[in-house]
Amino acid sequence: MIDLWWIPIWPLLGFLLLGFFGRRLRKSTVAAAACGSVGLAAVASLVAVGGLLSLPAGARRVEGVIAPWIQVGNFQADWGLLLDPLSAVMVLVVSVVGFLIHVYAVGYMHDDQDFPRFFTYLNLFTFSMLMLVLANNYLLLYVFWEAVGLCSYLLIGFWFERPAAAGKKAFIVNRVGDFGFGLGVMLLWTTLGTLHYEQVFALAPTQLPAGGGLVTAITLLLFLGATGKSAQLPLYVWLPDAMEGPTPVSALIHAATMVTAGVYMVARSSALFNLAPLAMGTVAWIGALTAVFAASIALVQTDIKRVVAYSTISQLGYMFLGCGVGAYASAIFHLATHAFFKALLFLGSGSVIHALGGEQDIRKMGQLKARLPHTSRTFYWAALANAGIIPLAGFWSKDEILAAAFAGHRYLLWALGSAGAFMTAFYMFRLYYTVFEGKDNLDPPAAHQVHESPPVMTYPLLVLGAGCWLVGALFGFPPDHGLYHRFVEPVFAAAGTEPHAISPEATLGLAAVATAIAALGIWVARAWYKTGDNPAPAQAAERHLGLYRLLWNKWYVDELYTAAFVEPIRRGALWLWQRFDEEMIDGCVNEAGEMFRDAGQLLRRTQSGYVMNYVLGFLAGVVVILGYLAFRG
Amino acid sequence: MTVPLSAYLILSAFLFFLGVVGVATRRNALIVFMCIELMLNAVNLSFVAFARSLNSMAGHVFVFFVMAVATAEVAVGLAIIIAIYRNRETVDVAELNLLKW
Amino acid sequence: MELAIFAGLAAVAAVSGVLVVIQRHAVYSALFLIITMGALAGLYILLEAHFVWAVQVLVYAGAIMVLFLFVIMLLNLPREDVPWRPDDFRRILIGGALAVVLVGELVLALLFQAGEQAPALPASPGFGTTETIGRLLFTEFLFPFEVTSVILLVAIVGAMVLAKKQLL
Amino acid sequence: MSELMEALITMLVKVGVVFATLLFVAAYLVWLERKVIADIQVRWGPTRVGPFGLLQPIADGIKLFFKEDLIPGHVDRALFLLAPALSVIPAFLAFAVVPFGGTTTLFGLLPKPVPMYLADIDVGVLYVFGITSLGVYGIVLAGWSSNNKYSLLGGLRSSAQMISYELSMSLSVVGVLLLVGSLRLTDIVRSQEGFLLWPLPKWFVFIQPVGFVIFFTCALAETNRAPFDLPEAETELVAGFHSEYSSMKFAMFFMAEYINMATASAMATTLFLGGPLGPLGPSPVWFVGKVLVLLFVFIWFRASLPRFRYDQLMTFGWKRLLPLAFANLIVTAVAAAALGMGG
Repeated sequence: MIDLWWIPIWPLLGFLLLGFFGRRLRKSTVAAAACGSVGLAAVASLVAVGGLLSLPAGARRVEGVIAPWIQVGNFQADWGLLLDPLSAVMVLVVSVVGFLIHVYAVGYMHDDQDFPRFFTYLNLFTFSMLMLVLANNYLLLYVFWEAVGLCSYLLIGFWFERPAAAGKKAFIVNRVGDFGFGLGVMLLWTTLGTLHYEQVFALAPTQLPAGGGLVTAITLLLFLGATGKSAQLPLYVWLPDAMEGPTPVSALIHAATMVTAGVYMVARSSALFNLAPLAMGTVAWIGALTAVFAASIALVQTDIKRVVAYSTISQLGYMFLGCGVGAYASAIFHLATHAFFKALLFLGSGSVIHALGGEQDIRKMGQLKARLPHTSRTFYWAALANAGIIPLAGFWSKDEILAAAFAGHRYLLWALGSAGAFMTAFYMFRLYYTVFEGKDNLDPPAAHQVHESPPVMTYPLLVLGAGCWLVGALFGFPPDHGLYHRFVEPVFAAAGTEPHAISPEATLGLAAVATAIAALGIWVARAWYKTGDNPAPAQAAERHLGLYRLLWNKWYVDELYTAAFVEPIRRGALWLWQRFDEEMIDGCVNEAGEMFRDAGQLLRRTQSGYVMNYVLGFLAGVVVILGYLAFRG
Repeated sequence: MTVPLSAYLILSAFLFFLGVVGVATRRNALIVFMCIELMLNAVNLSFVAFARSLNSMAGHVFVFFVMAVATAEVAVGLAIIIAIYRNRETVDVAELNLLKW
Repeated sequence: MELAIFAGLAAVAAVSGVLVVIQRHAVYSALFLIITMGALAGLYILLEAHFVWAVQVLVYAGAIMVLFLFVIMLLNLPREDVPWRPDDFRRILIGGALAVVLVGELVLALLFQAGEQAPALPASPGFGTTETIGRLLFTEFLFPFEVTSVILLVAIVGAMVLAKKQLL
Repeated sequence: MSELMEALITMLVKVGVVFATLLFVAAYLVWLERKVIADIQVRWGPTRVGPFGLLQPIADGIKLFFKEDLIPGHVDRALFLLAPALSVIPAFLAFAVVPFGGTTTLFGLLPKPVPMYLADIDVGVLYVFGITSLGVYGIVLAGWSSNNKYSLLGGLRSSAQMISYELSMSLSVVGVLLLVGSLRLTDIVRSQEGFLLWPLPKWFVFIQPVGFVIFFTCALAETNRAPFDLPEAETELVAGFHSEYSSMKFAMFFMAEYINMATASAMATTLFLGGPLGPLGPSPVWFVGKVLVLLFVFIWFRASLPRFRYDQLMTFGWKRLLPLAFANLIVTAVAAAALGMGG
């Protein structure tokens, strides 16, 4: 038996230590505690997963209850942990990538005066995320779902001296999704009477008619939560703004772990989704559209972190596409590989920003390759991985998702995904060439301070870079039969997922097409941006000015939301405030007050201040009472 | 006892009446106070008269309590009057109207 | 004989009671109040309430009224020659009327009840003695007795606080 | 002779005897005081009128009686006239319940024994305290009605002093009352019969020494005697409350003061010294003897002790004597309960 609570306990202890005593500890101690706790969690995860692997393939499932929590009537929810191959992958990603990012953050945040607070939040986040993926019931999942949301809010607004609209935006947009998620959980409970995964998935096929309205409603509500947390259409708008937070936060929370919680949740609920084809279709289409949509915005953005952020949204779209076409394992695989290369991209961006003293506009960068050798090299690897070039990580997972779509005869989805892949390759290398090659557009004062980041930052980059090379091929080859698939597939097979039959020839062909698309994108980007003085991009923008403006302004979605939701609510609230609250409620209160004041004005004449008058009143009272007593009968 | 109870009670009522009149009409706080004492005495008289009439000692005990309360009242009341006089140089209750609206 | 004594004492009490109310100077009011109390003390003897008589003399005449005189002299008030205020007359009228109604009610109630009054019982042995009252106080009326002690304590503290010069 | 008439005549005779005796005592106490103080101060005192000046009080009386009775114009006439009477009457009244002897047949002249007291009421102790506390009115009203600031101050001091010391005095007696279990003075005397420890008589002065000391101290204050004679302090208040008085009214104040001394001594004798009890001989002699000893002590104090300052007087009364009296009472109560001595 594996004691699972050894995994999340370390970040919790780290959080408590830093939260209560962080300000009194030396910086090195804080760093050691923060990284050490996550490192221990990673070790514990590895041990636990090792223990899981030692079990026979069909029985890889460890469950344990730490403590009872809620027990009302026949409803029960416990502090229960579950480790199966699905959560094992998640736990490894969270703890290992989290550890690397913690180490990197020690360097990145070194000069920040709120160093302990940052790591307090980060540890709390790691703990919450580990609990989220280890939870064995929906209620616990929901609690930590909100907890990671809270950490995200706190960390986006970490520099609260600056105007922190982004944190609020993330919080509010997530509320919409979480509201749906909460409703879904409640509906699930009223329907099945339990929130425990094992019982839910066992009961679902018998209690819920496949394709029925109930299961569709539940899954759509759950998916609404997922779109909020994982930044899908239409609730993605918070993620680009969340880049206001420190870069390690962007890497950890808004690329590698938290935003993938939605994917994890959908995959975890695959048994439910399999019963609801309509919901599956919605997931697939939302995913595919998001993938293309976000990629198209990324084509023209000039903020280095925003490009990567839109890329994240796009890649999350691929994961949902995978889920939607039933390729849960591939989606989770993409989640894992994406965690490596996207974290690397963010950390690389952070390294660049760090080197340039806070500059984020790529139009003011260029020719950094020589001055930031490690950063540029690892960034290049990550860009290749993200573009899906063989044999790097992204190729294996993304290709699987597209192949699954194709194999499921969802050709339109496949076409969208492929278009997205082209755009992905293009914007990644636009970014790479503009930043690291091209023309030197640095601002003079920043120019000669440019330096490579300290080892504490570059080593995590290198480790993640190695991951980009290795993770995909090592676990993903050969497709459908690699180590990863043999490990994870049983979970989804048990949930009733039907594998898509696809011939090896078709697989090869699709891989070739995908690689060709990616290569084409890279080639165009190289042609346009390698030298930095090619007029083609500008000409293209001139020629399609309308389209360019549309993309530049991110499809005017923020403006649309402002007009459609924010303004009406604002105006409604204003009306309620000025008309309803101030005039009606306050009016009633004031009127009541006036009434009593007027009554008091009348009554105060009786308060003459002369004792004698009071005595007379007293006497009159005595006379009346005595009269009553004497003559009542 | 040859004196009827009602005789005592009428005397008591009359003394009580005097006390009430005094409290209601006099402006000198000290006299007002004395009239209160007069009322208490009137009540005491009826207590004792009833006690004799009913042959029950409870009336005497109540007189004892009344006297204890009267003593306490006088101690505090006179202290208040002295304090007021120190402050306002008067014991005329008609001029003590600090509580006026 | 007893009736004559009662009549005399009652007359003294009533007359001096009236004088308490109508005297212009507080010292005379106090003196007549003392006389009233003395007359009442005499009535207490008639009613065989010896302990009450003694306490009446000791507490009322001996302590309370001395305290009154002490305060009157301490303040050394002049004769009450303050002019009439416009509302004095009205107040006296209302107060007097209310008092008349009150005493009327009392007397009426008394007349209603008097018919039912049984003739007085002969005093039982021990009636009015200190011993009987002491036994009652420490048995039947123990709790009120203790409460009285609290009241007195509060009064002592209150009087001392009020008498401090800084007050008011 | 009907029984009622007999009782009435007996009573009238007793009252006459006591009244005359008190007048005589008051007169000769003045003489005694002058003589004793003179002796203490090594001078002669009155010597001219009669042998040893023995007729001096009579001469004084005649002089006072025939002096012009001045009534100052600014005084409150009614109260000014009333005050001396209010002062002297309670002094006489208080003596009514004091048992000054056992019973007597007056050397066989009377057909049956007559008890030697005027009245024997069941609240005797309270009676004495009540009546003596009325004596203060005379002083207070005299002080106020004289319309003289020294007199007023004397009156004020007197009332405050009376109230202050009456508490301790009453408390000091409660110890005795606890042991006797009665307020009747004859009961108190009777309970002192016998011996505590032969030849020590069972007088309460031996059982309640602290009580006796407190009682006597308070008696000094209650009678306005030195060192507590602040109401009439000649040196500061120009004789205080009676500075406006002359002639017989002045004499009445003095009479009241000396009779009060006698009453206080008689009470102390009754409560603490066994009253008229004695080994042999007629009981009134014992009684008068004890009273005279105490009166001598009164005079002795006056000759020896300087006057208190007023704040010292108050501090002494409230902060020393009163707690001491309480302590004495508590100790007595506890001891009586423990030893089963309660009455």
